[in-house]
Amino acid sequence: MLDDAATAQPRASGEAGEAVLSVEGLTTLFGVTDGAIHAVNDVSFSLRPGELLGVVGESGSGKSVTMMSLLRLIPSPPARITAGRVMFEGRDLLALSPAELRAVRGPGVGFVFQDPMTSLNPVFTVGFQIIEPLREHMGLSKKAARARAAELLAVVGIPSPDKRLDDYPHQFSGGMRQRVMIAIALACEPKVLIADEPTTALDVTIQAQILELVKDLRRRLGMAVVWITHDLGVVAGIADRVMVMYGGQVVENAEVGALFENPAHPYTRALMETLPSVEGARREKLRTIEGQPPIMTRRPAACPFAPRCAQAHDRCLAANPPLLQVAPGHASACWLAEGAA
Amino acid sequence: MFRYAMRRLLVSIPTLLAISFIIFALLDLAPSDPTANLPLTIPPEVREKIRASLGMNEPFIIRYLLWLQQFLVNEPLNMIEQWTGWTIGDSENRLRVISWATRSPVVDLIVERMPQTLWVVGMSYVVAVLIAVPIGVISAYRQYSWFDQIGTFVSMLGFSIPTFFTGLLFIVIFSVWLGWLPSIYDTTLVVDSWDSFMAQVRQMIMPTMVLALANASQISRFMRASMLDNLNQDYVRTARAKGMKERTVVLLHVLRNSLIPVVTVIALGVPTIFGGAIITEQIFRVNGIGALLIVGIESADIPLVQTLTFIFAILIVLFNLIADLLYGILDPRIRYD
Amino acid sequence: MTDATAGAAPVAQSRHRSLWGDVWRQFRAHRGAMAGVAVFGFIVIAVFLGPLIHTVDPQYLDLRARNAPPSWAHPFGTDNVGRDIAAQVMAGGQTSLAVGIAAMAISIALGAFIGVLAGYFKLLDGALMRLTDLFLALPILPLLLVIILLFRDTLRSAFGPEGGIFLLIVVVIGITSWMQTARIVRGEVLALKEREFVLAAKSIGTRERRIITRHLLPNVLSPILVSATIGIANAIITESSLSFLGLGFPPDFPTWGRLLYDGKDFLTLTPGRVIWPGLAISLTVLSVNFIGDGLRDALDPRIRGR
Amino acid sequence: ERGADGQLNIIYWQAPSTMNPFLSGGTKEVEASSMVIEPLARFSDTGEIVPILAESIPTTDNGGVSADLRTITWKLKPGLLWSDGTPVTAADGVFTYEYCTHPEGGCAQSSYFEGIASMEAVDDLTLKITFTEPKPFPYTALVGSESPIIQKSQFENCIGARAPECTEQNFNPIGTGPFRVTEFRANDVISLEANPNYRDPAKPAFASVLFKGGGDAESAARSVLQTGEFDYAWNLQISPEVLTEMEAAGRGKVVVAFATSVERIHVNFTNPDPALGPDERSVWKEDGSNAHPILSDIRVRKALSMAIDPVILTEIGYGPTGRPTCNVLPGPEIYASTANDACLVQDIEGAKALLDEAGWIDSDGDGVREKDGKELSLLYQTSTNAVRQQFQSLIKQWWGEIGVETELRNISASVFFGGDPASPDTFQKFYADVEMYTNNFSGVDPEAYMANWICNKAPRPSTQWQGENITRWCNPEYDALAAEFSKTAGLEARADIAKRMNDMLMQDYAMIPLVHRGGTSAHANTLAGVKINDWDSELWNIADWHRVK
Amino acid sequence: MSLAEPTTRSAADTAAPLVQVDDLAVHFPVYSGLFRRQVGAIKAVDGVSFTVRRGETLGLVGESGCGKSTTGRAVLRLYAPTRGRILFEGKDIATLGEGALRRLRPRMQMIFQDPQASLNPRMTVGSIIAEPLDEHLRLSQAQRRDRVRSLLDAVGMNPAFADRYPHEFSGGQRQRIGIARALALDPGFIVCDEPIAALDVSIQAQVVNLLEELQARLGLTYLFISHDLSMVRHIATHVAVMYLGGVVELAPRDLLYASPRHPYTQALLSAVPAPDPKVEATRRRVILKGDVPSPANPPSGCRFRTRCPIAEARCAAEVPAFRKLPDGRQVACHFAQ
Ligand SMILES: Nc1ncnc2c1ncn2[C@@H]1O[C@H](COP(=O)(O)OP(=O)(O)OP(=O)(O)O)[C@@H](O)[C@H]1O
Ligand SMILES: Nc1ncnc2c1ncn2[C@@H]1O[C@H](COP(=O)(O)OP(=O)(O)OP(=O)(O)O)[C@@H](O)[C@H]1O
Ligand SMILES: [Mg+2]
Ligand SMILES: [Mg+2]
Ligand code: NI
Repeated sequence: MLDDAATAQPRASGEAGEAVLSVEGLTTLFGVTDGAIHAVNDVSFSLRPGELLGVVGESGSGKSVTMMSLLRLIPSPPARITAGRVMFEGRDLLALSPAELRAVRGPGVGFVFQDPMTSLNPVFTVGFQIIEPLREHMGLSKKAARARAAELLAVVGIPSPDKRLDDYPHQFSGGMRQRVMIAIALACEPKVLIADEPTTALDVTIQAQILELVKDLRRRLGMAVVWITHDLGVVAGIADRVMVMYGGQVVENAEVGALFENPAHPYTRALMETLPSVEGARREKLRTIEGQPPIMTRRPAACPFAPRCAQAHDRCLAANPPLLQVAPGHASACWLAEGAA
Repeated sequence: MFRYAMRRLLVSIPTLLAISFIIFALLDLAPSDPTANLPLTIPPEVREKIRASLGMNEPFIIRYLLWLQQFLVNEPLNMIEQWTGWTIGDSENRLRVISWATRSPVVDLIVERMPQTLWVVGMSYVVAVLIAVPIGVISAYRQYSWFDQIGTFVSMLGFSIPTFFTGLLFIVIFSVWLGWLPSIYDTTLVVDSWDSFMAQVRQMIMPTMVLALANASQISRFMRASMLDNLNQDYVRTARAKGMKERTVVLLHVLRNSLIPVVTVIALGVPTIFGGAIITEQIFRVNGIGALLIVGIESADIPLVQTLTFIFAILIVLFNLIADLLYGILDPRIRYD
Repeated sequence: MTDATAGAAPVAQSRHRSLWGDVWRQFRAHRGAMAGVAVFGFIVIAVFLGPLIHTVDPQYLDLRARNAPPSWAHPFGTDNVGRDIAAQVMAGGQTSLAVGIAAMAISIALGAFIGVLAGYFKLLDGALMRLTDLFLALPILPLLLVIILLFRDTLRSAFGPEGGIFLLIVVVIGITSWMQTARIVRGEVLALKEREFVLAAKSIGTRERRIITRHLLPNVLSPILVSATIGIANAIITESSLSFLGLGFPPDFPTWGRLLYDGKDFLTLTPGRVIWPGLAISLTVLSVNFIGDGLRDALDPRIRGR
Repeated sequence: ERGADGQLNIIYWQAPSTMNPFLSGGTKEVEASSMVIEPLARFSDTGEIVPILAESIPTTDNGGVSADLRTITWKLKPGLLWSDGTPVTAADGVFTYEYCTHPEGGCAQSSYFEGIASMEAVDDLTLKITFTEPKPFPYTALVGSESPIIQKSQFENCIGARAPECTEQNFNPIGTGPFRVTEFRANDVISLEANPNYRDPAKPAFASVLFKGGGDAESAARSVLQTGEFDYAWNLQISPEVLTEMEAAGRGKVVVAFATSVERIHVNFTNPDPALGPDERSVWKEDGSNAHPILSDIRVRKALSMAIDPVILTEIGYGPTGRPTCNVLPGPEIYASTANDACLVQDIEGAKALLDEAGWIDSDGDGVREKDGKELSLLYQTSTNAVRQQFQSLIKQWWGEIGVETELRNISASVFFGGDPASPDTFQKFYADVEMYTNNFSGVDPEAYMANWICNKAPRPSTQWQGENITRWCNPEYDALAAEFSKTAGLEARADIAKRMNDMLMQDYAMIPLVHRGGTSAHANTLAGVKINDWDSELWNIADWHRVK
Repeated sequence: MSLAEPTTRSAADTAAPLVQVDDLAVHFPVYSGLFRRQVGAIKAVDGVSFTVRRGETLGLVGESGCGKSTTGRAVLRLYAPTRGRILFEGKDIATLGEGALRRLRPRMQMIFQDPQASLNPRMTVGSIIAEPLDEHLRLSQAQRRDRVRSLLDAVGMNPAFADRYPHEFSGGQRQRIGIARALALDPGFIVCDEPIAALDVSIQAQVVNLLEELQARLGLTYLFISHDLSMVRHIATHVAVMYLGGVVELAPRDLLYASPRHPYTQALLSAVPAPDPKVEATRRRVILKGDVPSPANPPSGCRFRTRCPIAEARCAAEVPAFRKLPDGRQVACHFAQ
């Protein structure tokens, strides 16, 4: 049933042929006692080589679950991937055997997780944790792996890397741990790096350091990157293309410039208006989005944003809009966009 | 770490002294009489003489201090002499803690009992750990699978049936009905050949299993809970995202973290197994330390009971310390200094 | 931040849901725990209401029916002096359950009290924790044996033969098993003390006593309840071990442990004498443990939140 | 042939704590040491005195005992060797006397040496004991397993206060018995081997003995009767039906020997009312002012006795290992009276009538009789022990049938028999109306035992509550008989007095005897030569034990 | 003062300092060694001074761990200050006794960072809001209920929610409950410790608007702690920037955002990403090197010198004074003018 939904949709990002990673109709449910939570609902997007895709959306909109579903990293008794394809190097990741999938994790796709404080194993040294995938996937000798690990730490900007290899995660500050996480993700030189809110837990000054680091790495290694964040400011600074998620769905997908200049979805617009800024004129009163985020216990029949949307009309409550093209390379899941194209 | 260990050691000294006093005082107050078990044919005057010869008429505090000196100074000196062959001071007239019932040094009795206690109780604990850890790991990894459900049920059962009941059941089944295993432990058996080794194994099976069942039940529960805690941690996801094999993820990353609390639980359990073994030793006549304690209590052999109880207390304090240190060693996050 | 979405269901129309309602709902979903409640409930009812139906005096010696097999008159048979085993198991259950619950209550009360004091008042912490260590370092079983030998007869003369020993066993098990609870509670209180709602209470000038009773105690309830279930099971087992060592209740006063001990020699002759009390102990401990498991899950907000 | 039958496995569920019977008077220690050290003479399974190290039993007839009954002269068998090869001499006997009578030694058996003025070694083989006054029954010192002879050269330095410190000697005494210790583990196990210097070169048949201790009677019985791991198990005080069932397995048999142990109920003749205070409560007064308000009436005592059925009690508590009895002195054979056997038959109606007659009537219909507004209610205490509590329940039920209310109390044995004058719960203090326990005497002569019930032996504060007349029964006629007994020689005459004393006690219902208890042991069918003996050590003839196929 | 009553603010009122903090320091002792002696201190707050005038909002910004919360709590005497004065309405509360402090509590309140953690999960919303009333006022049941209802109404919540539990609400609603509790006793001064940090962007605006509205209506004074510089810019009238336990710059809002003087403030402001790709593409960031030093042993001299792009030798030697510049702002840097 999802297949035809996917084909019925105009491709948001047309150039699927050259994409390193393309996702079609991905749907993930969490089966809990009463009714499943539709955490990810028919999500499609693709990623070109070297591109940085920013993913924004409020908490619980399904950003992390989407990305973890790609590599089947979500805890599997509660979660179920019920539909979709994830094409990477011509293969559907959702159909791979565990062993084949393992070969993709690391060398194919690297992952940086949301919370650097808990994502490192506290009882192993940082060096061990970087060396592990190197030995597993690259077949390096102990010595070579260690040398490479030190190199990686240097790359992510940790001073005296050789010494710090033997330290434990708790001996690092939050920012340094996040950099270690990045080093681990980069260890096998992945084609795609997925970073799940890598800076949310960090301070702005440290965040700035990391943003610079990623920009620099991307320049040097040419990876494609998916960067999840809440923060529109961060996206504005580093992304080539932005995907906005709401209620487990993609509501807007556009080039970064186009998005900020001409946000097509009411949610995106509202989001931008709620933000105060450090520069420019100070507003007397902040705009708010009234109401609550949706509870996703049902497969939405209506537009999930309709209850909070100022421009909602009958149709929004009657049917869930698909991604509609607003402009080339710019799609929005809003009935209002229909006329725009 | 070292300083922490030292500090803990220093703190335990007053604790132990307080304990020694409590133990001594409590036992001293106990209205048990070493002559109560003698036949009624022995007349009261003779009993009174026996009591006097046991030093029961000294004031309490003198006896306490004397016992403390004997236990803390004389016995260790004596032990050093025995090991090294040196003579320190007047070793002939050094008073040792003497058992009332056997009239022999208490420490010698305890040393004599050590091997079987260590063999049976120690082995049972090792067996318990060896059973419990894999069961806990699998139960947690396959939470709510049939393996987990059965494991949970069996371990609860092991926990809920008193050892004296399982012990008895084992004897009736394996010794009386099937005649496979001896019901009485032979402490004089010397292992010097394959046959005697097999005999030793055979006589150890039942007491070891009874104790192991009880201990394994608890440890496996801890193990399972700890594994469950850790399986959902973010770093597990990280390890998987690195493309590590599932075996590596579970047996290296998760297990290592899960073992930290369990290892300390295991260490803390070591002294209590002596307590738990009292009944098992009694049933199978292993006649280890636990059985010695029971004999001491039954025959009102106060010095023996005092010394043994105090040794248990020392063991508990010691293993508490070991557990804490292990925690620090295993978990790099814990820094004491 | 999942919190923000997790509880985001203030459905105005839905009936008022209380905290305990949620706990109960979660608890009901735990199959083991519900089975535990059913079994435990059955045991309690059987033990306390059973004697109304099966009215044989447990102490009556029916000399014509010694070692009798199960029959209508004696559903579980009789023992070697002709006492009715069913009646004895029921009478013994009353004592065993009472011992379990009373000892647990003492140990929990002591543990919670000391734990809260130590956790909340920094000044008392050191001393109370040393005290806890001291109690932990006392070898329990040997001391139990000694204490019972020591005070049994004094208390017996003060409170009568059954009352005295009951009091003694309950108190002794209680005061030698509170340490674990105290440690857990202290740990929880130390953590809770830093929680913002306690700080919030302080910032509005709530008195310490009220902070403890209103904010701390209700929140350490779940570890306390879980220790409580373990405590009941432990007390029942400890009592039976004491009986085994010949130091529990007097032989003419049935408890499950005592019956098991007295019956063990008759394992092959009249198996009912061991099977029934043994089964009763195991089922009680088992069911109480399962209830504890269920409670732990039900009271864990991480699980209940959904 | 010595050592031909290999190993003998013995299990005692109470493990010996020492091999020196002088330092611990416990039965288990005495029995264990009886394999190693021996007395001059001991009592056979029939209660006869038989020479062991002595050549013969000295009597007045053969001149061994002087006519004035003041000296006894023992002759040792010639050529006796200790297990270390040195000769046994009379000096060893004298040393043993000195060892046990040393005031600081705490010797548990010193009562055997009471009344001895001196002991001398006339020559190497002749030992002469002089008493302070005439002793009609002079076979106490160095007779029986409780006072064997120890080797002087071994224990020379262990006399007095040093006695307990000689661990090596106490655990491994050199003896003359059929075995010697190779390893002694206190409270656990003793390994012994055949004594190479044992006087009979063909004995013992076993090369070694493993003497295991610990556990409980039931599992000891099982290890002989059911699993066959052991050859001999001692003191099997377990429920008769269980024992019978085990015996049915066919691997071994239960053997019983009766001596003088009688389980009885003592009746308190003094008033135990707590209101009386420590100087009055349960204290016997010569003027009879402190008599028991209920039990001083013989009709009540008799009714209590009549309501009891000793046959059922025996059946339930002891089975074949006990006999219902109506005497405190049930043996040896010649001392046993038959005059009181009526007590064997329960007579509830008769008891009721007797109480009616005594004026105890249930006037308020609560099932308990009253007189002068006082309920017929008794406090019945005993030590904690499963069989005793069963007896208590049964007797309470019977007494309930005749309208006597009974409150039961049991006290842990170590307190009850502990003799601590500060404790209110000792059997000597007798702060109860009736109490139950077993007593007996060792050896075969009842003189000292029967003297227990003379008036001035009643325990009281002035004697630190010591004294054997627990019931506080007092009868001048009885005292006179006791005095006569101590002067009478000749078995027949002594037996006559003993019986009269026994009957006097019984017919006044000073005590209610219940069961004559036997020593109960079990041995494997492959073990032959066992002659169970309750007068002396059960292992008294272990040298004769041997294996049959 | 009732909630509904609008307050008029006179100019004199606005100028009067409500809270004045002088050289405030809060040190958390660190114990170590064999005897657990105090070997040092975490200097969480070390020499902070500022003034908050009636009716204004002082924003307190800085990196995580720089001591913002500690300052906020110390100002309310929830932590005992190690040194310094805290004048509240002219009275020094740093040394006030418990009783007197309790009487002052109704006038100074706090709103917490985590709306989940700051509400007792086992109390109903009504009893949470009523708790300060119970503590300080004697109200009848009916009065109490009315008061709770009017408070809920004031924070924009349905009064019917009073007997629900916190977990039944969304984050924004929970924060409103926290605000209602803080308002219960009509305080004049509220410390808001990151009241929006735990909320989603779409909810943050609701809460900030509510706070502003209440301030306008009730004449409240805020100490608004946040690390979100753009939100502080929106709500505060004055802003203090903290670094490692000290205030490095304090200035009226517009002045600070327009022309930061302290190198740290400059770096901080430049690091805030703007939601506009054009601005982002052209802006120059000041990227700081390294990490924040530990407050247990802060660097000598200027605290910021280890990361400062313009640090010189002098910075290590001399502690820069917290000077007032001609334009009215205060800066702790040798080079600011
Ligand atoms: N283990 C789980 N069990 C049940 N539901 C889950 C689980 N993990 C996530 N969810 C649900 O899936 C939905 C999407 O969650 P997700 O973590 O992808 O959000 P997010 O956009 O990453 O939010 P955040 O910004 O907070 O990280 C949420 O409604 C969440 O409640
Ligand atoms: N109770 C305490 N004991 C010891 N150290 C503490 C304590 N509370 C805070 N600290 C330390 O004091 C320093 C300042 O902490 P504080 O919570 O005030 O920072 P903050 O600026 O509020 O940070 P955040 O933005 O993360 O809330 C930190 O280094 C912290 O580790
Ligand atoms: Mg996420
Ligand atoms: Mg803070
Ligand atoms: Ni988030």
